[in-house]
Amino acid sequence: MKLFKRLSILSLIALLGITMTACGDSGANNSNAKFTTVYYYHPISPGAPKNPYNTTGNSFTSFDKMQLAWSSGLATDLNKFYPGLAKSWSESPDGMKATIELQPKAKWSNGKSVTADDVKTSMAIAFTQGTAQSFSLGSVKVLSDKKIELSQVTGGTYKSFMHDALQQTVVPSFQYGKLLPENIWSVIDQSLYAGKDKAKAAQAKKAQDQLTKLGKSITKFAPKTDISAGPFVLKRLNPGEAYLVKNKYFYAAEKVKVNSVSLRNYTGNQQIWNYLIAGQLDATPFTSMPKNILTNALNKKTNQKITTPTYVAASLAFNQKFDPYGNVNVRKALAYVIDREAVQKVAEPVVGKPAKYTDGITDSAAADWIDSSVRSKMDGYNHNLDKAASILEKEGFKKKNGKWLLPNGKPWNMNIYVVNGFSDWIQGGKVISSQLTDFGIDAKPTIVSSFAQYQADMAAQKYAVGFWLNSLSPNMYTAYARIYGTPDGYNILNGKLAYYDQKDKTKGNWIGLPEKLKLSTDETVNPGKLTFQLNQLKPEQQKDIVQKLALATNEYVPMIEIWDYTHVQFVNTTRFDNFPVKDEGLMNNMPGVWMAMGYVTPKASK
Amino acid sequence: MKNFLIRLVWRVFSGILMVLVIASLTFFLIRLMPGDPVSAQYNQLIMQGMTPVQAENQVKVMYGFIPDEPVGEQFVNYIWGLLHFDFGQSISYEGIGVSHIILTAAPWTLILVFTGLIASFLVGVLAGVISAIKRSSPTGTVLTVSGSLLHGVPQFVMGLLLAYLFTTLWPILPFGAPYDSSIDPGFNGPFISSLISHAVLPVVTYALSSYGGWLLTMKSSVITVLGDDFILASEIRGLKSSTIIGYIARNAILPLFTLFTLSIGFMFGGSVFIENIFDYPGLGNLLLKSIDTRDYPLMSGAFLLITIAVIAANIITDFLYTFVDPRIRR
Amino acid sequence: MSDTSTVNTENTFKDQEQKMAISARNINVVYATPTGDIPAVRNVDIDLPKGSITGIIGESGSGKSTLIMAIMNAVTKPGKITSGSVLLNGENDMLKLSSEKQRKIRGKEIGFVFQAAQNSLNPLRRIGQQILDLGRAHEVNDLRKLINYAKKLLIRLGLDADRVLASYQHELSGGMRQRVGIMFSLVLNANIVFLDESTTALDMLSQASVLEIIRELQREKNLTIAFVSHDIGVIADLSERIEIFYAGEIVEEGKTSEVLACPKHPYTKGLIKAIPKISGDIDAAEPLKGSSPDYRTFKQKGCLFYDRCPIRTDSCRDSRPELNITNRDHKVACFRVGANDRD
Amino acid sequence: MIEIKNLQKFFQIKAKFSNHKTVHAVRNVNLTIPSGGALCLIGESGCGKTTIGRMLCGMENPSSGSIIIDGQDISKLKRGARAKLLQKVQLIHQDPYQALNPTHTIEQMMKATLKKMAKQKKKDADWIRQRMDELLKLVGLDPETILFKYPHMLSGGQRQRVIIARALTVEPEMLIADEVVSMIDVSLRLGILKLLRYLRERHNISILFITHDIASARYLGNDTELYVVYKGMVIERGRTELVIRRPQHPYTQALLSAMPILKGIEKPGKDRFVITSQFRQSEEEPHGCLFADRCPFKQSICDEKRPELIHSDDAYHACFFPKVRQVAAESI
Amino acid sequence: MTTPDTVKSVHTFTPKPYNGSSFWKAAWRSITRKTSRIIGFAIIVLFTLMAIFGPYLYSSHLPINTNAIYAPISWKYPLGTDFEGTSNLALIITGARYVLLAAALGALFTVIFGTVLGLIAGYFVGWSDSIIMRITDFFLTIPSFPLLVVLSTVWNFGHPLAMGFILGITSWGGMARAVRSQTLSLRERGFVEAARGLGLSPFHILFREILPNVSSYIGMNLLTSITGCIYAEVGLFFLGVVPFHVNNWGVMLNMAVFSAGAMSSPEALPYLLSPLLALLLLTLGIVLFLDAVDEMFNPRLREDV
Repeated sequence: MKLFKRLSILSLIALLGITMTACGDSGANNSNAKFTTVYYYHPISPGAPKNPYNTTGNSFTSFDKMQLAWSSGLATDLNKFYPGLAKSWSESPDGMKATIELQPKAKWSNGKSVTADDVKTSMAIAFTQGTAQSFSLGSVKVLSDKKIELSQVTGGTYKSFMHDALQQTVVPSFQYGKLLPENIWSVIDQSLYAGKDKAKAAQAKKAQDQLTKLGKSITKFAPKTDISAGPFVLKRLNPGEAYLVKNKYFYAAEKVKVNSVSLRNYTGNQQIWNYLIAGQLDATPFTSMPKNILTNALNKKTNQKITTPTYVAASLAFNQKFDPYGNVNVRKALAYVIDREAVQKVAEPVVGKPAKYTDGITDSAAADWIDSSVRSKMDGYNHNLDKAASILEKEGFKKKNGKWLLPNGKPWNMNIYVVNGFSDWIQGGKVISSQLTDFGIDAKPTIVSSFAQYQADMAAQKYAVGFWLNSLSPNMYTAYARIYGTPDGYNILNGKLAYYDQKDKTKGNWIGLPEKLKLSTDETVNPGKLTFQLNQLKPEQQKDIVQKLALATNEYVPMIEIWDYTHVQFVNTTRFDNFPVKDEGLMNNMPGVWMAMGYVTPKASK
Repeated sequence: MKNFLIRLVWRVFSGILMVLVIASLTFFLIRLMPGDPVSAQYNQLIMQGMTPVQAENQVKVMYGFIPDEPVGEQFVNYIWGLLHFDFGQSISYEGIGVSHIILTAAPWTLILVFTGLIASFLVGVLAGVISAIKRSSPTGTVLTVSGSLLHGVPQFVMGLLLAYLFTTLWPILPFGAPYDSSIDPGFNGPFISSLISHAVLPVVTYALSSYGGWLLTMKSSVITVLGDDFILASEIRGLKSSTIIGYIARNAILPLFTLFTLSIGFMFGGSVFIENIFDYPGLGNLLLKSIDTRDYPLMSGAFLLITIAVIAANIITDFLYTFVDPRIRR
Repeated sequence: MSDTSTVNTENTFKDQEQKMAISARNINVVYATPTGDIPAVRNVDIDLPKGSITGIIGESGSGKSTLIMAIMNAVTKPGKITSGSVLLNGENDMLKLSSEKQRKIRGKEIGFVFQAAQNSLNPLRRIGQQILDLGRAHEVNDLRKLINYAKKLLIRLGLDADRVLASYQHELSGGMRQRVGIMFSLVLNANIVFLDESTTALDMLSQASVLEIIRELQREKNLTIAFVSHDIGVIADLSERIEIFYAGEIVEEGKTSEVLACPKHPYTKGLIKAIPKISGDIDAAEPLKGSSPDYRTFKQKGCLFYDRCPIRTDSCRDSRPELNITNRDHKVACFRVGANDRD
Repeated sequence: MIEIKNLQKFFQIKAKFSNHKTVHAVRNVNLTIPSGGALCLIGESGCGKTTIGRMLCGMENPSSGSIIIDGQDISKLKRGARAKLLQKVQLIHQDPYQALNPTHTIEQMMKATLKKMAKQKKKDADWIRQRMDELLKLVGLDPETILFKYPHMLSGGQRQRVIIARALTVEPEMLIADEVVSMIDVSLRLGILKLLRYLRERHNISILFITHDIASARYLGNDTELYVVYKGMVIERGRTELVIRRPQHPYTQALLSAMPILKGIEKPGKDRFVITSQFRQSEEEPHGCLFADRCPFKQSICDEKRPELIHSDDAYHACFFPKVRQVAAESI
Repeated sequence: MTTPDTVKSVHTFTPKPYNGSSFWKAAWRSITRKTSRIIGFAIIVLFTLMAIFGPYLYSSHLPINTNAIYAPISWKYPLGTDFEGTSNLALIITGARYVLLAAALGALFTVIFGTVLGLIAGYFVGWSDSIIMRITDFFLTIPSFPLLVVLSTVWNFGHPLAMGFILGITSWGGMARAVRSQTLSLRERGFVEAARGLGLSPFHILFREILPNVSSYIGMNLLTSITGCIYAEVGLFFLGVVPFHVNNWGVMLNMAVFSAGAMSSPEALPYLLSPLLALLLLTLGIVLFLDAVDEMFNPRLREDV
């Protein structure tokens, strides 16, 4: 009924629209300007609940969705955090416990205080969402109204315990507590049982099922109003944007100088470009873009470009099941053929840098991790067609009429799989194809309609050659797990490493490197095992392993790194200034964090 | 009257049957699709900065239920739900009912296409009449040529051109959201003007791309009627030209009536391109999005609604036509 | 017209015009085609004496319908009247009046009945509504009276008046439609009625009864009727005067009984001979040679009937005979009047 | 020889979700046409005469009764044999404009069937050409000028001749001529009638002539029998000349009266009368005489009982009060 | 002997005898009758040649030039270049084959399915008609483009044949219904009855008697279906819902809009406009040529002056 009412009003209005002339867009040069940016974590959908646990929920990180602290995301200082709802935090020497003190002035947007109880409830919910398990959370102890202690499970060895714990979302207990049963913590305890007792194990499974079920009901929970402990609170939203206004109860409200925020939805990069070029965005998050867009964006003098490193690289990956990619020398030869600079220039001219080394991590991260002694052992695979040709000839390939033939005399055709919408991949795939074709290997890009399908097909070993993102994170475990994790057959099951051979087609091993690799240092390594070990170590202990993995990657070339992404953001100084452009760690966070830290001031109206 | 009712009941019944058949087909068709929502969601979480372990855990929580049921059971549940107007739960919009999502999207498509349809119908029919009556004059030729060309230009080409012209080259119209969110929704000036200015481009695109069809159809219809004996007879009986034009108009528009009501049925599916290009939050966009994320329930729901509209329009057209055209009436 | 007749003073001519409901002179109609104009009606003079029934007979495509459309100045594209005058009751040249005046004459003073197979009624309006439309178009003040009169006429025509008025065209049979068409032509008390193949699509009994009604009404209201048909039987039965029309021209005219009893033109003769009759010698019937006139015939230079004529001479090919008086008002257009057609 | 026995036809008029209406289109018709003979059916449109013709050539199936061609009851034959037998009966359609495929030249049309015949007879292409030539000449057309033409280039008369020539390609024994001249210009009608007469007299092809025009019937078959059909029933039959001169049934008389009179050549019969009431397919089957509702001479019994076709005075009629009336026009 | 008189000597004209090539001659005449038709025909021929020979004009992979990315329009690059410096003209020309072949196949499937089913349903009234029409209604009811979008995710459209097939599958319904209704009315026409009476086979009647009479309708539909198919397929590629790996106009549009920023900056505009131009030109050609089709297939219009 309600729908019909709205529907009829709307259609009436729309009818009026034909006769009335369109008025220009209002609001762009409002004196009390709203801060406009793009929210890129999830689409904005009016039907979704105002619930941070819902993946599309209308709750916006750093604006009205708060966590204990904000990670700086810096490789050099993984443990640097900006305070969120936590004022201070400390870790026990063995890393098993974290003590967190909340901001004394922290309040919810209805004026109620944020307490340790809220954190405890949030942690309980984290169990239902599976996130608490992922950082080995064992128990939560409320020390005082504003102080709380978190402990790992008994026997836990997770090194990033506090790091992950600080990034947990905090929700009000008065809103979410009622969704949890009284005995929630005993259920959690039961679910954590990892011993050999069968009865208890069965009980643990039952408890975990109960938690999962709870988790579902929590993600579906739709609170009537948005209750925020962040600098903003949601006022209204439509399918195109979310509109938030300042939360006067925010603990650092005096630091927040922005009165309202508009978060725009986007379905494609070209929309962001449009906004950017039109000067509509006050802050533009990292977006892949062609050079012409960059030029146009910078034509608008008030757009300011900020570049920070990222830990993501694009690479060309091989499935070694397919001939001839199982031959490491062939992969090396291909690495010599591809002119990475030319590829980057076409595919990712603005936010990319050609990869210098194929070592499994980005070059900027590698600078911190890899010693020059190890580096000197690595091959740069610099563009060298003669070398490529000589390698191939040695491997029994023959060139005939300008085309390479496989050792068995068959022509060499290559499909390079890329994903629709990933325009840099498509363009990169095209350029690489051109280079390979010029060299004498018939290659063409094949574009797969969606990433979901791409991943499924990749795991099902349907593609011989395709694009892949590697590294992904300053965390070295995450970075190498992109290669020596599930894609190469290594899975962690109940805290133990399990390896599945490529013949086991359902387990997602599409790379298919041998389990043991002999390095040029004469050392034989198991990269999956090494990667798993990274997960058990603190960063300062990881260097040795990282170097071994880097060398292995360089020598066995499971994928050829093509370019590293750089993080290019824009801020617009027309309406606001005082952006944290110098603070790389802040720039890695959402603008809500900047504002909470006292950055971003509106300019005096003209 | 009794016959009429029996016929109505029969048509509605067979319409429902058809919906169920189509629903079953899409159910199985969609299950044939490669790729699955779990990996789609997993990827999205990774992109959001979760570690793979976190993402895996989260996905397990979210989709623990999917592979549980055998397809047959899923099918029975699905059809049973359908009969209760329950299209299931969306996967990409976690935990939200598909019906809810669809019903939030549908009004936008409705506004867009309905306005465009009416505008193009009115203008197209008028231009069709003029081009038929003045078919040997330059005006008529120009109108006809404009009609055939616009009729020929695909919707997405039209949309792209208009979008380029009015949002980039000459940026006088907004792009993106259906209205400016900083304005209070309601029946107030700024909101309405915001709503209108955001709708202008998509509506105009739709109207322009369907205008040609109306023009050409109306033109040929008017020419047919002009050739009918009764028009000559009316002239010879000395009827006023206004009366005769009325005769022509009513007789000529009658065949278009069916087309018009049928287009209303097809409207939900008719704006996929426009919604995509202008990022208008309607059903077409929803369908594309659901395909991207392999959100089966949402996809079949959107597709089904599009189909139901067509079937309903078919039935309604059938019955309305009996009222409009005395020749069918019994 | 021969020289001698024009001597008979202007006055008698004027008198004669006074007696004529319609007096059309020198009507020429051409059809524009991509290959040039085709003369569909050529130099036709025709008079309809007041209170008489004139039959116009011609084969399909001979231009007979075009002729009466031209008289009403209602020739449709691509046809075009190139010259001529049509005096109505001795005054008012139909071809020169303003279109508004013409409109008022059509329907009110001249009624028109279409071929039965044609749908001369708006399919989407009831008959009654269409009568009202007609009344409004001709500024009839008392519409109720008009409806009553229509009812009366319908009853005369043997129809269930109330039912018919409430009907749509598709609910009526062919014979009923034809009668409704007659009602429409008379409901505004027109004195002149044109009937274009009005009985052609009817079956025998209907045709006979419609003809009977027309005859009755004509007598009663002293109507002037022009009846166009390709069926010589119907014309012979109904009309007092007959015009034989061939390829856009009148080739013979005169009193029906006289023309039929002693036809002069070879076409008329052939036509009469070509009808099977229910009396007399069957084997006397003889088909007419050749085929009906088509657009090529219209472009011929000489006598239009040359192709089919059994008594043609070479001179017939080069020049065209004019309509000459042979006997009182019996006129024939033939060089070979009186020649034996069996040579 | 072709025989029809007790032929009946009911039509179901379909109406969705309401009672089907049944129309009794042909009632108990019996007739016999000997080889080389002729028979005329006359009546108004809708009287069922066309249906009889269509049943005879297999276009409709009779509801009951039998059609016997050359001694074989066609309803008892298998499909193939039946089709073969039915080829002996060819229908000449009323509308020559519709009966020719507008996209084919005359040659294509003639060849389509002649090829089939040639195959049956194991003849070659020359035979086809010869036969085509022969048949077109037979119907009075000049093969050279006509073969390459499309139907729209021909006049109505020429078309009807082509249709007849085409029917003759399958070597029929009988032609059913259903209103063959009604769509043709008056001046050309007689040519077609003459052709049919010629085919009957010289080529021994029997003819069932269906018309509403008594004069045409008389021209084609004054020496044969005339059947007058009303609402699917034969209400009078007899030798054509006799029926015209001495009609006994009021309906026959009405038909004869309705013939237009050629002023100056003919004079009306002295008993001539005009029926003004409309032909109407009655909603319910009448008990009495089918013509009772329009008959000017009807009496009370006519509404109660239906008269049978009985023999009297060298003719048959179905009327309780037969009376000879002089209604046909007479030559002056 | 009373042989009826022949009509010999009546007509002063004798028609030209037509031989086997008459259809093409007449068709040519109807095309050349108007300038607009010639233009339309020329455009269609141009695109057809492009589809047939286009790929042979260039090496199997088009040269790239990283120094001329989004180059402006010049003699060397008459339509500018794309993101890797490949000539847009070359992309259009080499891309024409897939687009046009798939569209032609799609239209062919539409017409074949539609015509055969329509003819059968219209001619053999009864159960076959009911079944075919139920299926047709079903296909007509499902909105075809959304269906295509959904189908495209299940099916692999790598080959134009597959694309054509799927386009045909979704669009034959309207054709079948129209052909059926024409067949229904034609089967009542005398000549079909006559052919049956003459003992000609149903096959002959359907394909020799009835089919030529609907041929002009089919011809027009073939052309309009081609445009429809082009739009649908290019649209699918534009939306990016189908996998692909060849030069293709729709891919160009997709890349231009979603990755080259053609809508946001003028540099890449030629990349966007060149496929649009190709589409518009082809549309224009077909619209202009359509006018001639009726005349080509209808002997009445064809032969008359």
